[in-house]
Amino acid sequence: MSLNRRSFLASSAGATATLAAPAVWGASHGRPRVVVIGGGAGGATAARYVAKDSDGAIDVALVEPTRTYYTCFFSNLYLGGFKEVSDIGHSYGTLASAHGVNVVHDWAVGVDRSAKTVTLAGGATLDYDKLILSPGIDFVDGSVPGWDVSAQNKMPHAYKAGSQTELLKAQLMGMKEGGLFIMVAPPNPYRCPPGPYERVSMVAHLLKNNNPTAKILIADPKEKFSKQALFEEGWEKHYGGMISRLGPDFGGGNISVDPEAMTVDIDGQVESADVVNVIPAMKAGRIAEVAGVTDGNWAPVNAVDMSSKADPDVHVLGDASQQGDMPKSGFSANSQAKVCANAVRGALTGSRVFPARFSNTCWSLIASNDGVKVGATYEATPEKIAKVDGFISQTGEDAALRKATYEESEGWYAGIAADIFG
Amino acid sequence: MLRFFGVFIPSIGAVAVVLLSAYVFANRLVEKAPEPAAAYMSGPTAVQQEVAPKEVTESIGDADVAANEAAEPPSGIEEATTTSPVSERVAAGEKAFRKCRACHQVGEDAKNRAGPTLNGVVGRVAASVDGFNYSKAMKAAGMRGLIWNDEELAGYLAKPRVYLRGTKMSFAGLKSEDEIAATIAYLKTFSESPVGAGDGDASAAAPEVALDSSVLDIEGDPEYGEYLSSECTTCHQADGDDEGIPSIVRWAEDRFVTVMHAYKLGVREHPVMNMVAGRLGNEEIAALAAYFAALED
Amino acid sequence: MPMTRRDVIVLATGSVAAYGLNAVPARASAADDAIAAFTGGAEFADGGVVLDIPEIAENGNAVPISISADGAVAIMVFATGNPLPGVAKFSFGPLAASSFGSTRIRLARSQDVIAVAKMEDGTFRKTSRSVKVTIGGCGG
Amino acid sequence: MATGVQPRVKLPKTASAGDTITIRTLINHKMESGQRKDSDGNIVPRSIINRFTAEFNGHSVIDVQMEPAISSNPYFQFESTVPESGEFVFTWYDDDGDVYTLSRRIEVG
Repeated sequence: MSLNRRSFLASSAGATATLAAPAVWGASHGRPRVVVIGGGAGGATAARYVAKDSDGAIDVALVEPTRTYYTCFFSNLYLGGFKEVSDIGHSYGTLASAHGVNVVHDWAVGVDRSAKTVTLAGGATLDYDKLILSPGIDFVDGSVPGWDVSAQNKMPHAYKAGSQTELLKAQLMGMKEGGLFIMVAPPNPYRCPPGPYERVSMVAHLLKNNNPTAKILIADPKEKFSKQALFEEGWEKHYGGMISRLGPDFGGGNISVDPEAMTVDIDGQVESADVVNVIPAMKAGRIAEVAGVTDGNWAPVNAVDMSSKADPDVHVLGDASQQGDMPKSGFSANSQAKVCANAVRGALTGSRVFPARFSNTCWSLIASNDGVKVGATYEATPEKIAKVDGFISQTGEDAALRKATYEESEGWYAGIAADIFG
Repeated sequence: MLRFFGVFIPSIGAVAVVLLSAYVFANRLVEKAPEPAAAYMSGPTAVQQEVAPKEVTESIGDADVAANEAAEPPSGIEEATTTSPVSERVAAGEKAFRKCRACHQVGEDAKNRAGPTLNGVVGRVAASVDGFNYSKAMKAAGMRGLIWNDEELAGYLAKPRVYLRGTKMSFAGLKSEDEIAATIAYLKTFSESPVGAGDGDASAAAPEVALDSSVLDIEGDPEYGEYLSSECTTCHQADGDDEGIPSIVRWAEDRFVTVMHAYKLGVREHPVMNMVAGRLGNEEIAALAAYFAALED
Repeated sequence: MPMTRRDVIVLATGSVAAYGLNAVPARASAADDAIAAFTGGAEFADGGVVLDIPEIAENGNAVPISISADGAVAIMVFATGNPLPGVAKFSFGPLAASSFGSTRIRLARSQDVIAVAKMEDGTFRKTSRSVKVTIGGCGG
Repeated sequence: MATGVQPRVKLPKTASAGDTITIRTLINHKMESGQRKDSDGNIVPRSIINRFTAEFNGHSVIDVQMEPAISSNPYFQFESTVPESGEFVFTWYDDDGDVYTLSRRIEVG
C-alpha cells in the first residue's frame, strides 16, 4: 500500500518493529546495496527480482510499514462477495526466507539523495547505492471540497485496500433498503482506470442480491472512462435502472461533500446519500515528493530503466511514476519492476542488461462470470513508455468467453501474487 | 460394409498419427536447413512430405492390427487363436491389460473409474476424457500438447511416475518391452481413429504451424530467456501451478516454440497471447523455450 | 488512453447484445412503413436535415445523436436496422429556440439511421447516415 | 420502476429577456425494450418512459415521443427561448402510468 504519512501518524499500530538493525546492515560489508521503498506490486517485485537474480551479490532492503499487504486489484471482488478479504492479503515471509530480502517494517520519512541515505520513522538510516521508490498513490488535498483523510471513516475512499475496503463493504451491507450509494469518481490520471467502474459493478452485484431497490449514482469529472462500452453494456444487462452516471455535462466534476450530513452537492443540487465513496484526485506517494523526484503530481522517469529524470540512482515504479502510455495498475508496476531490477542489477554487478519491454492487462468483473479485459504492450522510447500493440474485449461476447475471461483473471491473480511475493 | 469401415477408418487414423509423428521427427529428419530464420513459414506439407512416406511404411502394420481387431471384438477369444502374429500380440496385450483393469475400462460400456476410460487413448491428447479428474501434471501435459502415440505410451507405461512426474496413476509400470508393445496394440483396438477421435481438444493440440528447422533449431539463450520470462510469470506461475492459466514450465522446447509461433501467427487465438507473442522474435521465442524447459521446481 | 479510434476500427467486430439480438433484423420495408406512417405517405426531399451521429458508434447501447432542421415543426428518427425502426419523435413548441434535439439511442447493429423533418409548410425532408456499431474505449 | 426514479435538469438560473438557453435533462430508468430475453429465454416485458415534455409558463418548448430505442437513463438536450421570468416544468411519462415532474424557476433580469 502507499505510504500515507498522515494515516501513519493517525494510527499507532503501524510503525513498530524492524526485522534488522539497518544501520549495522548498511555498513557491515562492501556488497552493493539496494533500498526499495513500498512493498506493493512494484516494490516487492523489484526487491524480489534484484535479490533472486543477483543471488546474494546485492543486499536488498524493502521498507514497508504493513506486515500484511492487501492488493487493490481484486479488492472490488471482495466488495462484490466473490473473494474473502484473506484472499487478497499477502505477507512478506517468502521474500525474506527464500530470497534474502531484508524486509523492514517501518515508514520511510526522508531521503537524502546527496548522502544516498533513507531515514525511517523509527530513527534508523539506510545507505543505498540504488534507491527504488514504489510508494503508490496519495490523494490531492482539496480535490473534493469537504473531504480530507479525516473524513475517510465516514466517506471511505477504499482506494488503498484493507480496512478501508472492509469499511466500505460494511457500510454497503448496512445500507437501508432502497438507499442511495454515491461514488465520487476521480479525474485522470489515477490508479487503475477501470477500477471505479468495476467497483460500481461489484457494488451493484452486492446490492442486487441484498437490497435490490437501492440505487447507485456516479459523479464523474471525466467525459469518458476505461472500458466504458463494456461496462455500460453490462450495467444495462445485469443491473438495468440501478446505476446512473453524471458526467461533466451534468456537473459530475463540480462536487463537494459534507461527511457529517452525508450529503453530496453535485453542481448545486444536494443529494442525501446512505453510502458515499469518495475517490479523490491522486498524486505520487508522499515519499517521492520528499525525495524531490516529482514534477507536479508524478515522478518523471526514463523509460529505458525507470530511473528518475532527477537522479540516475533513484528509480520510480508504478503508480507514482509518470509512466507515459501505461495505465497505473498493479500489472504495470510489476512489469516496470522487472525492467528496473534488470537494469539495477546490471549497473551494480555488471550482469547482462536486456532491452526494456513492458506489458499490461487489466481484467474487470462486471457480474458473476462476466469478465472483460484490456491489455497492451509497451516499449521504451527516449520520450516515454510508448504503446506498441493492444486489444480489448468486445461487446456482445458470449457467456462462455466471458466466463473464461473471469477464470483467466483468477489465474492471473494467483500468478502475479506469486511473482510479487515469491 | 461394416467390415470395410472397420479396416478403413483406422487406416485414416494411422495416417493422421503419422502426420503428427512427422512433425515430431521433422526436427531430426529434415536436413539442418541453411535457410535464414526468416523463412520459417515454409508450407506445412513441405516438411511433412519429406518424412511421411518413411513413417507410413513403419506404421501400416500397426494400422492393420487395429483394423483386423476392430472388426471383431477382442472378446472373441477364438479370434486370437487364428494365429496371425498381430492377433497374437493383441491377445498378449489383452492379458497384460488385466493389470490395468482395476482402474481402467475399455469397450462399449467403458466408464471412468479410478482411471479414465481408455477407448480411443492411442492418438488422443493427454487429459482429454471429459469428466475425469486428472492430476495437475497430466492436465499440464495435455495443455502443452502431449499426444499418446506409441512412443509416449511406451515411455509412460514403462515407468509412469518417472515419465510423468506428478501423475495420479499409482502403478509401477509394465516390465518388458514386449508386454508394453502388446498392451499398446490391444489399446489400439479400442482406438478407431486415433487422432482427433471426435474430440475437439485433439485437433487443437495438433501442430498448427509447420516451422522450418532453422527456427526450431535456434539455440535459445537461457539468460535472455530468464529475463523475457518475467513477462510471462506475471500470469503463468513459475512453479508450474495452474489456476485458470496453464502452466508453461518444462515443455519440450520444440513444442514451446511451435505453440508460441501459433499464437504469433494467430493460428491459436487468444488476445493476450497473440499480443505477447506478436512482438517476440524467433530468437526470443527460442530463449524462452530454453529457459522454461530447464526450469526446476 | 493508448487505444486510438483507428485501432478500434481494426479490432472491432462486435455486435450489440443487449438490444434486439434475438429479434429478426427489420426488413427495409418496416422502416419504410414507419416513415410512411409519419409522413402520411407524402413525398420528401433529400437533405435539409442535420443528423449528427458518429460514423463509428463505440457502444451500440448509447449512441449520441443530434438532429436539427431550420423551420421544422417535428423531426422523427428511425433506425432501419433495429427490430423496431422507430426511435423518437421530437415536436418543437412555440418556445423552442431552435428545431434541435439531442439524445442517446440504441442501435442493434451497424445500419442506416434516418431523420425525417416535417416542415412548417407541411413538406418533409430526409437525411440518412450510415453508422458502424463497434467498440472502443481506452486502454487500461 | 416507480421507486428511485429521479429526474435531473441542467439550465441556467438567470437569463436576459429573449435569450436562448440550453437545457439538458436526465432521468434514471432502465428503458426495458421489450425485445430482450432473460437468461431463461423469456421476453422481458417492455417498460419504458414513452414521452417527455418541457413547458415554460404553460407554453410548449419540446415534446418527445419515445420508443424503446432510446437508451436507458434517457438524456435530452434542447434549446429554449426565455421571454420572461417564470417556471419550466419538465414531465416524463412512464409506461406503468407514473408521471415524474420537475420544475425550475428562471429569473429574467
